[in-house]
Amino acid sequence: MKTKHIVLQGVGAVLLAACASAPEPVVTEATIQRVVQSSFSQIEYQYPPEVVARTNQDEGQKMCTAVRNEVAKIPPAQLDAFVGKSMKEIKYPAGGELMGDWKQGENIAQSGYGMRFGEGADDPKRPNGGNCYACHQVAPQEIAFGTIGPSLLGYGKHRGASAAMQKFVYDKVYNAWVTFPCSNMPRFGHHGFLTTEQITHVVALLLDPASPVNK
Amino acid sequence: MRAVVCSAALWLALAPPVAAQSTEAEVEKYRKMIAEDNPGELWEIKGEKLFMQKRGSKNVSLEQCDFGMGPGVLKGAYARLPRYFADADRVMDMEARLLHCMKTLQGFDHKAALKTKFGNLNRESDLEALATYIAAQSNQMPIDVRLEHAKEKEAYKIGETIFYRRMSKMDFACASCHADQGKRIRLQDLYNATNKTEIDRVMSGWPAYRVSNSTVRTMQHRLFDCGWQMRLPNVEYGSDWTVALHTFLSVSANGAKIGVPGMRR
Amino acid sequence: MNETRRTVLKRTGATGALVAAFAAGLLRWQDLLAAGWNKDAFGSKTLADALKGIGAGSAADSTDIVIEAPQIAENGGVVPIEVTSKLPGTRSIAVLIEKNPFPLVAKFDFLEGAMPFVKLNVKMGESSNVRVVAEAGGKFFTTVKEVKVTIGGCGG
Amino acid sequence: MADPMKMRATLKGDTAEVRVLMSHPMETGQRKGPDGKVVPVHFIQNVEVKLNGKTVIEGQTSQAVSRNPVFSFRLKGAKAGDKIEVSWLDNKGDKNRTEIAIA
Repeated sequence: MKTKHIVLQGVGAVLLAACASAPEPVVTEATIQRVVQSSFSQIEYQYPPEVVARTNQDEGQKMCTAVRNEVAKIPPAQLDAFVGKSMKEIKYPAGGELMGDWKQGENIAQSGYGMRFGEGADDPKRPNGGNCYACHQVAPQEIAFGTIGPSLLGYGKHRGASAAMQKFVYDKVYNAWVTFPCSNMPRFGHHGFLTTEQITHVVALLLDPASPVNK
Repeated sequence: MRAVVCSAALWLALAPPVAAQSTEAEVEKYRKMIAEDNPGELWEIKGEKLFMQKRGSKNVSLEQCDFGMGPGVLKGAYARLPRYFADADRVMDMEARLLHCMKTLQGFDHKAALKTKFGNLNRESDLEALATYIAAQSNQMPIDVRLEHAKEKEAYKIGETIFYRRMSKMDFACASCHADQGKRIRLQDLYNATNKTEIDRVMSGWPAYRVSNSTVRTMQHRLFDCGWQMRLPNVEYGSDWTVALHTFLSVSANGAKIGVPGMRR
Repeated sequence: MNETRRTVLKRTGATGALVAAFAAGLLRWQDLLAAGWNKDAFGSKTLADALKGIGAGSAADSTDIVIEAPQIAENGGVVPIEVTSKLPGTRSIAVLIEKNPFPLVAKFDFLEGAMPFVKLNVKMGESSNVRVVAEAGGKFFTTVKEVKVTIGGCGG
Repeated sequence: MADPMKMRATLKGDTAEVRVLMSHPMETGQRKGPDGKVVPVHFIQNVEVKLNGKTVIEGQTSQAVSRNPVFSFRLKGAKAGDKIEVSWLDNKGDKNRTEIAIA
């Protein structure tokens, strides 16, 4: 994180030196909205309103962008309010069973399908995927895993599969920012990207002693 | 299509696992072996032919197109792009400028010019071939984007802002994947835009032949595709959004020696 | 492109078609590139049939054939394979992907002036053994290398 | 038949390293086109390499060679100025050729 900022400041300093005479341009949300208007102008593509709205930021996205994900810079009261509200918004499956089927969880972890629009649009009738392997090592058999998130190999082995643990994992997948605000992980339940039932399958993939993750 | 590849059946076929270190070495070997033979060079040949060909409703070639160094001057022009163009009163990258010339010089209709902006297995893209040819005329030259005009400075700032802006259904910003060191998505290494060596290596090699697409892609496609994966609406070709990001990334890579077409997975 | 010729070629398969097309005066001698195309071998759906088709039903394992290929390919559509035969008097090299729907991918005959070496990119439907068969001194020799096809990028 | 080919030949001692790029769809006949119909199988079947007019390599290929094929070969006893010619013929009877002199 530190190095990143130093490098960026370096680039900025060079720029400032090169154009010391002109004032630094200020980019506001209004500027971005103007760019959005001209760049998603519906000349080339027509979008449903829901899709156009995706260029806007929700409360959490705004909060995290403002500090470039450095949570320590968020005023504690704002952070607490955000996490509390996010917790309250979490929906659970009817019946309350949080541990689903790890095999279906594996399919969800492999698939990155869903909600892509326009050229090569995804079929909304097909289930979305969580694309867990894009960022995490999960089951040991899959060697094509990403490293943006931590390895989840053996995740449930030492943690067990208690009711509290199941809820923790469920909440984390539903809204990753209740446990780690502004982390890179998408808030799958919050955005309606995964269904509550799908999330229980992911819980099982991570916690079920029969899952290859815990073998 | 991609989703089909991702079926659960695949990992079952992959057992037993290969140790992580050798995985990375073997992936590196794969990249090295494919990079030796780059079909993208054929796009350069096709692009030259198209560039010289009389086309559009005005039946003229692109030879008088001004990419910033004067009409018809291609050598070194790509290295200086994106830049401000007074005749359009906006900042344009190479692809936006190419589109502009196709419309103003050759008389192409906007939609018609963009009909094959991205090639696929069923049809080739004129724009991809033309872009490869134009960019290749700056080979061996350093990227040199100057930010002299106020709109160039603003484009850079807008690009930087978008780069860090978290949006859409995945909560992603460009920075979610491209601002940390040593990360990969699946087996794909992710470049770190805040690391000079890495941004240099990446930006000096676009346009690039993409093995998984069987065609040369330009930065316009790269930005389009990232947005698509972020579940954003499809960003328009040569739009201010893309040009701003392109400006931010190019300035970050100033000094890097251009070698195109590059070769990517 | 001559429509008649295309039709003829499609109907009868390449080797026969070339003869027919030549007889019909549609092709000149210069058009006949190599000595036809081994339809039976390339059309075989099993490894055993493909090997039989190129006359290599009983090939002996050899360490003198070197396959240079990545163990892991990020894209099954383009898998680079480089083959060198150190067997003296190598006449041909054939490349087969055991689990492809049609295993035989290519066969190269080396005449005076060519070294027994080739590099090419092949498509692999799934993880598979890459098998190479070389012909030297009237006998066939073989070796294999496993290539795993994986997923790359953020797609899926 | 306007789709280009590109060849490069470099001398290492008396061995010429030849690399040739070809534009070709190499359709497997297993893919559906935008109209929903299967795209017919269409691929290069024969590749021939000549050194100073004499055939040195005869290759046969299947639809499993990658789209836009690339081949590398090595020719021995070659010297600067020698002429290398590569030609291909596909299953529809389309063909193309290119030649260069070794630099």
